Amino acid sequence: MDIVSQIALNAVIAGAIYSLVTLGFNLIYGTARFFDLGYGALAATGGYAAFYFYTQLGLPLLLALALAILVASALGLLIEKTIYRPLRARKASGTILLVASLGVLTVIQAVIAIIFSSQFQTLSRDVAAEKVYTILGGAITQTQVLILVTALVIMLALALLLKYTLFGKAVRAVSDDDEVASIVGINTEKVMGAVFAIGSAIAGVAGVAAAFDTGIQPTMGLSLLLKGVIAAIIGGIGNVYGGIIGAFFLAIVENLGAWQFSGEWKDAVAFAVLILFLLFRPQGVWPK
Amino acid sequence: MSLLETKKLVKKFGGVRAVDHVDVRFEAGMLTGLIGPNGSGKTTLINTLTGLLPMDGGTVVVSDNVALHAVRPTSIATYGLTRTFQSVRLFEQMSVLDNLLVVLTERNVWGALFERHGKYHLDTAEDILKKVGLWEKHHELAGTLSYGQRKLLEIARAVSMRARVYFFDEPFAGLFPEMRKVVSAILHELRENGAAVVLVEHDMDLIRSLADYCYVLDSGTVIAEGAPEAVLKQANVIDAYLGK
Amino acid sequence: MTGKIWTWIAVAIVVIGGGWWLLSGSSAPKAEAGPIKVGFIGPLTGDAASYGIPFQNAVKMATDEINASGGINGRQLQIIYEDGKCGTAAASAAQKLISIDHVQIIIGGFCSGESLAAEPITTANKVILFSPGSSSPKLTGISKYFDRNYPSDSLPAIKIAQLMTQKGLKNVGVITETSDAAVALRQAFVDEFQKLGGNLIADESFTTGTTDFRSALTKIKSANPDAVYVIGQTPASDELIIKQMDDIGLKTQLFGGFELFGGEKMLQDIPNLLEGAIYMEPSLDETATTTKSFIDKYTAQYKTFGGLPTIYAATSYDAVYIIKDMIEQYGMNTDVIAQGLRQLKDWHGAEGTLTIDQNGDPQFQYAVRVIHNGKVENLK
Amino acid sequence: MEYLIHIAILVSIYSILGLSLNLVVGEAGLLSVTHAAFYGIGAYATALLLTESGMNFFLAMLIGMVITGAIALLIGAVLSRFDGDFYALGSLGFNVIVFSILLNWQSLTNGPLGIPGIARPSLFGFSFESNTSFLTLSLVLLALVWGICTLITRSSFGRVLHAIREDEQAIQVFGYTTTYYKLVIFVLSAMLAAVAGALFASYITFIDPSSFTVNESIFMLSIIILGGLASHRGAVLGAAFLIILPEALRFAGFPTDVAAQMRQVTYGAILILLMLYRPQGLLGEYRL
Repeated sequence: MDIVSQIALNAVIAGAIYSLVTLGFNLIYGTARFFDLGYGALAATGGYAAFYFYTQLGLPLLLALALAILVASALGLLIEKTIYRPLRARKASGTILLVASLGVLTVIQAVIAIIFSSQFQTLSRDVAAEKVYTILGGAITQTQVLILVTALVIMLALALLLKYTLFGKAVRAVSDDDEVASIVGINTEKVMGAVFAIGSAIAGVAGVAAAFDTGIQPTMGLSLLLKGVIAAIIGGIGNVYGGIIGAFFLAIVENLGAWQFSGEWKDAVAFAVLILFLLFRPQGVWPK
Repeated sequence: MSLLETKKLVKKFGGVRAVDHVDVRFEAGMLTGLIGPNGSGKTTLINTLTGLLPMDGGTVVVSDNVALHAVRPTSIATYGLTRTFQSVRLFEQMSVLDNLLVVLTERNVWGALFERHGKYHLDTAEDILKKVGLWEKHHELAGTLSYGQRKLLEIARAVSMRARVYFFDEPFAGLFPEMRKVVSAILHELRENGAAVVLVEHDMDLIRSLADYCYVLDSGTVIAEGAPEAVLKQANVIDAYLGK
Repeated sequence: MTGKIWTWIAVAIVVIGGGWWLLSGSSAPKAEAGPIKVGFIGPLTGDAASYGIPFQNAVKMATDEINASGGINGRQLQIIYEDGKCGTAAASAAQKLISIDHVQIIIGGFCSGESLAAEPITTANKVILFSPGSSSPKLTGISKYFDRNYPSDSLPAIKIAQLMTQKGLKNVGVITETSDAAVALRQAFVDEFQKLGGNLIADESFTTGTTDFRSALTKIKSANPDAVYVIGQTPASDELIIKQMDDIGLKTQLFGGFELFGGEKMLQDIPNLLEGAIYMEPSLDETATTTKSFIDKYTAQYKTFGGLPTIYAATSYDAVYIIKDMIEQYGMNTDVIAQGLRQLKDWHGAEGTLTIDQNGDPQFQYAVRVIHNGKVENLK
Repeated sequence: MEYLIHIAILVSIYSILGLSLNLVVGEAGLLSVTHAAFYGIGAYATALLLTESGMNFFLAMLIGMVITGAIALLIGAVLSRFDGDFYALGSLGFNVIVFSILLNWQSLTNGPLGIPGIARPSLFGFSFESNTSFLTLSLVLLALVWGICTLITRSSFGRVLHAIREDEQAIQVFGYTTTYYKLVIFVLSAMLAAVAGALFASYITFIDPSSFTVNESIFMLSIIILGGLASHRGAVLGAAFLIILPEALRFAGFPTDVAAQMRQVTYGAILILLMLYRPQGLLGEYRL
């Protein structure tokens, strides 16, 4: 019995991190309408910033995390202003923005590797002394519970923000059709900037979560991003809530796959699921 | 002999019936006008007949024998149907000449791979382009043409298909008077060659001068049909246009 | 029109760039005067960089020491570092080092893939390729000019299999990284262990860069093995595996490949989880003078070995000194050096005593290590 | 001098890859991120045939092309039902799946150990051992591939591909079953990539899965984007530029320990600058 519950717990933990990645990605894709590969590097930035503040400078945990998320958000905003905005002003196609974001990913990953070396780093200072809870025979550590809670809190916060605030309505208007939105008087550039800032902040949180759960290396951005994109499509691309279902669905399939076959086919299983969804249900489980 | 006929054709968008049990016939050698206020379903009808939108009911009969319940865009050419687009869909980053040559080529893949352009295709393309006055620009990219020229190129593309049924979706929009005469002449010529020409148009004078028969559509249903003079005088047609 | 300008600018850059570097490179003075140039090929970018960079540090440290003490026959030693990307890019690196820098000796191919890609080029040009880290059995006796001071994989795995059967551990689980060295080690272990009647009840593997092993470990736990043999390419992934084993409550006798537990970072991080873990490593006698001084100097300069178990750093450090001895004894003629390397007997260095056999493979004695309350001891 | 020949051989191999990928991306407008998979299948098929049965190189290459073409037919059939971003993502998924198979199907491909000892080509007794002879062989094959590509793009088939690139539905209305066209060009481009794979395997005499990853596909994409889409000269110039640049940067005097990462920064920056100032690449005329 406890094996099944352990698999389920593993899936829930992985699902929480994927959902954080998907949440931010969907927010940005929904409004900016292109696959932002640079988003993966922002998650890595968040993870490394937390590593720098917490492990190297030894700042208290909460301060370090807050600063890390701020750094990721600021970087995301800077990239949007200097690279994506001029491209959008020139009505560049989604593919051009995709290739530009690939350049951003490569540069950030290399800069991180230069500053922090390509070593695999772990974040937690006191690794071994961690409380472990057992639920129905499956084990889950304290940090993992924390990650789960943060993921749920952010999902709720974002949902409320989008639904009930004026800013949320503006975001949804821009994501529907930015030309119409600008005619109606919404300053689309400001909204776009805010969306990138929030999306990058969530990416930072995802990076920090991955850093605490397992560890960080410069090339962590791309694999985290690809899983987030698969989850977004399964859930329904552009739909912030659907992405969460997609994330947990992907995590369950991956962990079951690892259970049936063996671990090295994990990525192949994830992409096979993606292709099946693209074939039979491209609009995803919960279309926008 | 009707080249194309619809029986109780239906097209729904959610609950809205954009095309509501429509019966129309397009006779060979006749120019049929399709008129009606904006949003009456004219373009939806054409899009459904040419396979861009899937049918939700009724049948389409091609030249009195082939009854279809679904039309795929790739198959309409085999039934001798072709069309232009209200929103002008040209191949922007291809030359004007290529925009025509591309529809004159072999349809099957292997034929197209080994087909070099013989004089025959080039000559046909040349005299059609000369007819619409675009021959001097034949090396320029379609994207660089003016709106009127793009309309003419689209008409030229349709004409070069040598089809039996032509759908022209507001071909005269944006053309200066000189060019309107050219297009009217082309439509006449097509009709004389025995093709069924379907013209979607708002300009009543054009309908009166060109159409042999016409249908008036309003919110998805045919509210009147017949010779243009008689139809345009009917009360319900005028109400439909001027709004009740 | 601007398209044309852009083309000529691009072509100009390519031509001028090519010309400039061709001149600067090939006109280098003949080998006699000036510094002795030795090449270096290792994984400096990508996933494998986490153990490529420490390998570079060890070589740099040895070089600085040699140059500080007057170099080789009075000439300074200059190492030219090239990125092999742990794969076929090593061919370009080797070709560049040979044609442009005119090196006679190359330290490297750290990953087996790099050595396999560079060997055809170095052998064709009679250049010595000395690898301190490639463990693939396919490299044994591959060429007169290829030698290595890092053991081929089969040896430690076979000894671990024998040890397990002696201790009566019949049902064993294995978790392996899909990288060249780890896969070869696993294959050697499985063949030997099953020959000795052992029962492989769980056989999991993971791709490089995986960080979530929980489900694979849950599968191993469900088979409740007597022992688990953890074969990761770097201590970093092994540390994660052992932590997540603890997370899901998988308590079993631990066996390790590649001297993984020797990495001192792991001993600091999770000492209690490693209690009783057994692993095999070339008899790197930490107390031996040369080894001790090397470890102290290295940790002083680079703080940690990072992802590298000490044996990799030791073999890289020794490789430079072996090259120095060879040049001092035999001069720069690579044919003579190639024979010299094959006669290397009981050479003392940071890795302990080294003998290279006729196939260019090192003879290593293995010490079985066990970890008790955070200390590494020899298993009797 | 040997080094220049070595670079020239790599440039001709990557030019073949650029030319063949351009057929799908530049001519038909389909953003395929799976070209490295066919490059890999071609390389492995040829390598296995050469090492196991010792047959003639050219026969092994032809068989490799047929095998790659067959697999491309299956993958193409699935992909030709997607469009836009989903096509790119689906193709990326197939690349990950093929890479996982090359890495994990150890009984066939030796997995990460790769296949060493691949013979150099020989024809009627003349063996292409020396690099100069191998260079001539590569240039002959490059000229052959260039010819085939020109034949395709100049024919009516090529013109229909351009129409698919511009407005697929419009050309369908004129009676073209575009899925066949997309499938045929996808298979042809994969078979030409197999030629490059065979050349690479026989030249380096050792292959392992690490040279056929998604990053490699992205590198090939940047070759034709830099060189200019729908332009054969652009594909070759792009290949020359992006192969020579990292080699030239070996001499750029970056401090040794960051030299490798600095190359990645330069490469990423080039992508960004290209998209900002010259999206149609150096010689291209089709803007993405």
